[in-house]
Amino acid sequence: HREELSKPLIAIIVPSQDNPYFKAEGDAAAARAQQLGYRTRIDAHNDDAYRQDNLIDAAIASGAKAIVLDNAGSESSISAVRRAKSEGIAVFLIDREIQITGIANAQIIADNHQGSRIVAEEFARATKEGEYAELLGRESDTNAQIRTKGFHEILDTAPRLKLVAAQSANWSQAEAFQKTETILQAHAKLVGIIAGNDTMALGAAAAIKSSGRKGIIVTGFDGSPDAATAIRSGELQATSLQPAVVISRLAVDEADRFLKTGSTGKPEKQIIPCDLVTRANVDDYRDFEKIR
Amino acid sequence: MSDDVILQASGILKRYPGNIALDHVDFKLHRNAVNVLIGENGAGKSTLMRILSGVESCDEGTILLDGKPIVLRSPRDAGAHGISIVHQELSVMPNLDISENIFAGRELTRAAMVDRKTEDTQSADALHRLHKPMPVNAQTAHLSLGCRQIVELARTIAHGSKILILDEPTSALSMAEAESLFEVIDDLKRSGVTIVYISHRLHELLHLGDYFTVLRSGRVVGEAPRSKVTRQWIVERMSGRADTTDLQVRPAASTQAVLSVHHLELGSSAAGEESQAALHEISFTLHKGEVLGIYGLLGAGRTELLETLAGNRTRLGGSIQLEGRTLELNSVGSAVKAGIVLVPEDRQRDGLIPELSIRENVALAASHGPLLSRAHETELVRKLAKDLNIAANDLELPVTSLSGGNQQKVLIARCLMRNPRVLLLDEPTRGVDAGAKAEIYRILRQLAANGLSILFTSSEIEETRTLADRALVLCQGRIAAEFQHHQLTDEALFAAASPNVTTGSIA
Amino acid sequence: MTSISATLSSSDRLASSGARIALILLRARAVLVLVLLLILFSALAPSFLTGANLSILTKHVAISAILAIGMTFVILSGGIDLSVGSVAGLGGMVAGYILTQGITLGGTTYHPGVFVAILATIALCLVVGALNGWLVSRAGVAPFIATLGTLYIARGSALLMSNGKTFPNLAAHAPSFAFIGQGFLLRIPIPVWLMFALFAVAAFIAAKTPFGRHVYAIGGNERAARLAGIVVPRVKMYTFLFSAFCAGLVGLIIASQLEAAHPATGESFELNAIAAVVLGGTSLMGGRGSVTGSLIGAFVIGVLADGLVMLGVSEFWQIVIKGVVIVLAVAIDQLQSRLQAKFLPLLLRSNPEAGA
Amino acid sequence: MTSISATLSSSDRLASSGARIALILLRARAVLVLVLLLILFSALAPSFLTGANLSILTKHVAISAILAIGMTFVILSGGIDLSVGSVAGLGGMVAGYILTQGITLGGTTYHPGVFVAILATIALCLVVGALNGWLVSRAGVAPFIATLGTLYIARGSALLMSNGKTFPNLAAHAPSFAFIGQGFLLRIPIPVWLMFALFAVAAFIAAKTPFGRHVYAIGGNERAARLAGIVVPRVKMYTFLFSAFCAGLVGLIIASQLEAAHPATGESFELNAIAAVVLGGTSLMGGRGSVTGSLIGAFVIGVLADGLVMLGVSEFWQIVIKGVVIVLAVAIDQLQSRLQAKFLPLLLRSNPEAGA
Ligand SMILES: Nc1ncnc2c1ncn2[C@@H]1O[C@H](COP(=O)(O)OP(=O)(O)OP(=O)(O)O)[C@@H](O)[C@H]1O
Ligand SMILES: Nc1ncnc2c1ncn2[C@@H]1O[C@H](COP(=O)(O)OP(=O)(O)OP(=O)(O)O)[C@@H](O)[C@H]1O
Ligand SMILES: [Mg+2]
Ligand SMILES: [Mg+2]
Repeated sequence: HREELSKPLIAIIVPSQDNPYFKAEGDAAAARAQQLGYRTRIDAHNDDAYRQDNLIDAAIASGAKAIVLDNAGSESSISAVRRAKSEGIAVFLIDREIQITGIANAQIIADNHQGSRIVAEEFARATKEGEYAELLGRESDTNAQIRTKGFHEILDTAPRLKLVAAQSANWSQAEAFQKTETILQAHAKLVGIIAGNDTMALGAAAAIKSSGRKGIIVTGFDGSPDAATAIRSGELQATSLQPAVVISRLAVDEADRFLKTGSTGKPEKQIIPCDLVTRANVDDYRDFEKIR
Repeated sequence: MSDDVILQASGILKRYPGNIALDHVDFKLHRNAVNVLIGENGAGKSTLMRILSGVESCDEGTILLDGKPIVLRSPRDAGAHGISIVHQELSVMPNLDISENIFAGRELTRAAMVDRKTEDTQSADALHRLHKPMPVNAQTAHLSLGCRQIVELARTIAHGSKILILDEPTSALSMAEAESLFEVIDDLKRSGVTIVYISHRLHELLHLGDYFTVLRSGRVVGEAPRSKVTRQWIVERMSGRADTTDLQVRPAASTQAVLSVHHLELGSSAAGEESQAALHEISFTLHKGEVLGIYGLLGAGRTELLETLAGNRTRLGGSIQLEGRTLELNSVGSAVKAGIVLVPEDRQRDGLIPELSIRENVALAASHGPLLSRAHETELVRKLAKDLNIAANDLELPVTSLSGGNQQKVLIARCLMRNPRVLLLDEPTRGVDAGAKAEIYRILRQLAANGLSILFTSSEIEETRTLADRALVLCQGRIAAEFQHHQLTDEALFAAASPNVTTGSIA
Repeated sequence: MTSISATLSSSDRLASSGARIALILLRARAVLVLVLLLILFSALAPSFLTGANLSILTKHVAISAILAIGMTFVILSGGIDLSVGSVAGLGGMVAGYILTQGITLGGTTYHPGVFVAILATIALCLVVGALNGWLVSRAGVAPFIATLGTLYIARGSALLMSNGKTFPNLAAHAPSFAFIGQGFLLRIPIPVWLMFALFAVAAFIAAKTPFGRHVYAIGGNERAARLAGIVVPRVKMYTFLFSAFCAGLVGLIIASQLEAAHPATGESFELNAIAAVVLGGTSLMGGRGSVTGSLIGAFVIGVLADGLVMLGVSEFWQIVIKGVVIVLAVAIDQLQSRLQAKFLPLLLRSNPEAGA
Repeated sequence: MTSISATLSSSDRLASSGARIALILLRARAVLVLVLLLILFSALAPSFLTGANLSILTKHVAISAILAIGMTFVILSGGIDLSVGSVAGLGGMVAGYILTQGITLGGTTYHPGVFVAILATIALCLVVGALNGWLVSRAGVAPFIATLGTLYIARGSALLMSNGKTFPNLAAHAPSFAFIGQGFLLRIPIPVWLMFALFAVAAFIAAKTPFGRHVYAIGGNERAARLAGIVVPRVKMYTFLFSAFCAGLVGLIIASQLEAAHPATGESFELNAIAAVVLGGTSLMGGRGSVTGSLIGAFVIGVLADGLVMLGVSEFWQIVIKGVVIVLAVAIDQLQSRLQAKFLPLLLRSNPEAGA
């Protein structure tokens, strides 16, 4: 135990631990860091910038050498990152960027913008002409905003498709289920539902299934194992896989290099593209990672 | 208007949903005098006083103070005009201490801060004037009903008002305390305070009053100075019938013991001097068909004794036997099952469920089996209501629509629903008017004649004398004396109840 | 219930029928709000008033209605239960765990059937309910705090059960599990049947059994209830057990609908349930209210939520509107009692022969 | 406050000093829990008991402590304020809006200074507080429901102000704005100063002013307080205004710390604040408790949260432990009162000369 305590600490802060994507992200980072001889700790800020602030304070106070952070908002995280830096702690941002460069040691970002565009393109390709609905995440989250922007860049230029309903389901499966049921009632000719993450997409798919309607295309975002299963069975058309595991490992590797050599050897912003997962290539992926 | 009248209320009209509480009442207050207001339960006395003290506003009518019209929108307005009141319902704040209660709403301040020291001194003064010194920093939650009443009296005295309204101030006081209150009233009268006095105890009124006003059903039905007033006069005007308080007491012949209590001990509760009275070495026997009274002063432990018998308090020692069987009595349920039921002292706090109807209040916990049968229940309740003469047009009305006396009968009816062997009543006629009182006495005697054993407590000597076959006197948690019906005299009871006097035949 | 019947009987004496109608409308409280909402949404959203939509709507309402029915007894007895959302989440997770992982006893893993899984879920929820009941009635903890504590405990336990993961694909493990959330009987969804069944049972208990009366009595005056021989702790215990039972049922329904159990399910459901109960006219001080009211209150909340989604109102406005409706409905309720108190005597007076 | 002084005076008469110490420990309630937690975390986490960490810890505690101090008066008077979290969020957004967008009046946009922005923020929060106060004291809506409604209204409004977006980079617009959340005075963070200042003011008001006593009186017996001439609606109004003021302050502090205003800030803060107040020994029924208790309660919650993070306890266990601590602390408090009630007389009896 004493030996364990003497190892340098890397604090890993992710948005939540009850979402498969963030869970995988945190676990991957912790596993790699432990491999490299670090002590780790995983905390979740639940997309609350204030809680993130407190967690970073706690990391500072417990003498962490580096922080691997999936942040709680591109603007509201800046001061916390800056504070960590001023305390001499290296900060490695994963998954989401912040709006300012030069304070984080690295920003290894899943390209949500690109990811939302590719899934929207697949959505547009797969749907027939007609009406579609959008399920947004928590509208106050940066990622919800980026993804809907990406969707609309594609879909607004597709004249065949008309947006008839856009509702937030707050990333939640149960809420997506109910809202989809209601939207299906209001719009009899719906041909597709584009969702801001996999959880909501699965809720929407369940609602479509229970309504007995056929031919409604649903897409998600994240690339979770549950979504992969649903893609295999045809309930989901596609999802945009964020390579969480790759990003986390990269971040820890760079942190390790930085702590040992004083430099990551990489530019600050590294943008990792998302992969489109469809029935055709679903078997190439497992747990947010390309395995083939 | 003569100079003798300090305050005149004219044409006061007050409506409540469903009834008219005051119907164009004219009421005069004579300066430097005790103005008695009298009437049956629900006559409108308290309503009129609430209007004069700014708690409620009237729908019509004017109020002249010293000939000038005034408007009373809040208790504060009334206070500013020198009017203060002790309400019928006790209104202390249990979480505050005595001094804080006395100055609640009218704190003395120095530099925006509460001036605790002056408040404490003045509170102590006021209590001293009431001949009931109490530690002014004791929390009122631990005070008995009577002591709380005294705190409220002290509040009005400390504020030095011109007009002092006392709405049934003695209902929770023992005789001794009432006596000292009367002295205070005399004092105040002499120092130029005008007093309104409301009570159902006729002897008090006749002793104290200077001017009498009788209300019946929201109308003034009589006005007279003391010289023209007799007991007969009051009773006739109040009820529109003749005096009926006389009661034939035929001491029960039976000597069959129903309830016997041996060496009962009860610990005193925590926190301070005014806590629950401890009971020591309580032993007595209650016979079949007997009405046994327990007389005592404030805090003597009467309530504790009855609540222990009803299973609501845990005794430290002693045994209780009902018809030869020893009872455990660790919960109200076990007492009820054994056949001992209690009509509690404080009707509002411990008795009535205001949200429920009369029927539901009576049948409250009596039904057995998984289902309620409304028809069956209505039948039972209606029969009881008839036996007890509960004056209600409709058993489905909320219980709060009844007058005090009828509410009390509802509680008695609730107890009778459980087919008791022993009926305990704590202050059975507190706040009940003379007519209803007589009726309750008659009912209790009737129940006893049918073989029910009754144990009641009272703070009124007159009540104990009238109602009891036999009386025990409790003093500081011990039985100080026992009297047979023919031995019951005011002097004997009072002497036995007072702690420093040790006369009386100990059984 | 009582107060309504009491007022009714006094209003029976109203002769003027115009005044009587005005009073009935005023007294209808949540019903009035509900009717207004229904009219509004029917006018604005053409597909709102279709059979299919009403069926879906009722299914959605069932979730908060079942919680509200369970909550009603707790509130009537003067308590509150903040833990229902977490208990629903925990319930779903227990069912998900048993269906996907089985039960491991002494090294062997059993894969029990759906029925056993449901029973075990309900049993565990009842344990939380019993904890609530014990804390409130025996340990003397205020209901708000006791159930706030179990809110956290149940939520944390749900998360710990799967380490934060979802139990997916329940239908694959146990096809018949889908029935409780997705099934139909006589073309009516099972959750709606459950809602009406619970409603019938609860309304019956409230009005026709000694237990129901004891709940009202405790809420009206706890000391008096105790002195009258009612075993207060036991009654309170049952109210919390019933509430937890309803919450467990909701957890099962949601897990069955989604065919997956997520540990964050049910967050803030308690607020909807409490709002429904209060909109239905039940007093948070206890002693006054009815199960029927809670059902209507749940409909108000459900209709509002679904209607706004149909109209495409933004989430942010939905939140604001929900707040306004809650406050307004209760404020109107208060206004109505005051108006009634004020005008009833006048109305009565205008018919002298009707007075008492 | 009262009960403590009353009990103290009776215990002074305890002769046996062992019993006296036992009683004092029992009576210390939340302090005991706090000390236990401090010892535990110091032992387990080496960096816990460092000056730097304690300073950070206190800064974190300041947030819930300020809310709890504001909430104390509301709860003492028998109410509850569920809206504080939302009001904090709204407050931050108002400040963010004014600092980044300015105020547009009649076509011209003004860019007011930090001071005006702060005043405007507080003013708007007071409007919500006034709405709470009006609903509770004038419209007769139960505090739980009134503030549940304003919880939604304030949160929705905060989201609408920016359409869900964050107001970024406040420091760039107004560098001095950073002071309120990040500044130091005598090496102590400004939020900590604010907390102690508010605490001093609130404790003074509670103990020394007529207003404080009126709050206790209303919580003890509202009817009696009204009859005694206390203007109940006005006092209640002030309690809600004070609570909203504290919430606004918290919103400003957080926005200043983050240099950004996020519309979801403050979600579920109300539960922490209420838990802190109750842990501090204030009764949810009103009338009993103290501001000091709330401060200690906030420290318990803050130390627990930070300590568990430092120990690396998983989030799920943190949730469970928080629930257990809330329930246990209050249950122990109850047990303590009962034990005291039971044993004090015995102790008193064993020293006859000490009895009354
Ligand atoms: N707040 C109220 N709402 C409705 N009716 C009321 C209210 N207060 C009093 N009443 C009714 O007004 C009438 C007069 O009541 P009031 O309390 O003035 O009588 P009282 O003469 O003081 O009786 P008691 O001797 O029992 O105190 C009664 O019929 C009572 O039921
Ligand atoms: N539940 C209780 N907790 C603490 N103290 C109590 C309780 N009930 C009564 N007491 C206290 O016990 C003492 C004795 O009161 P009790 O009511 O038994 O006397 P009593 O002889 O019935 O007189 P009375 O009924 O006239 O007040 C009082 O000081 C009262 O404050
Ligand atoms: Mg009266
Ligand atoms: Mg008594």
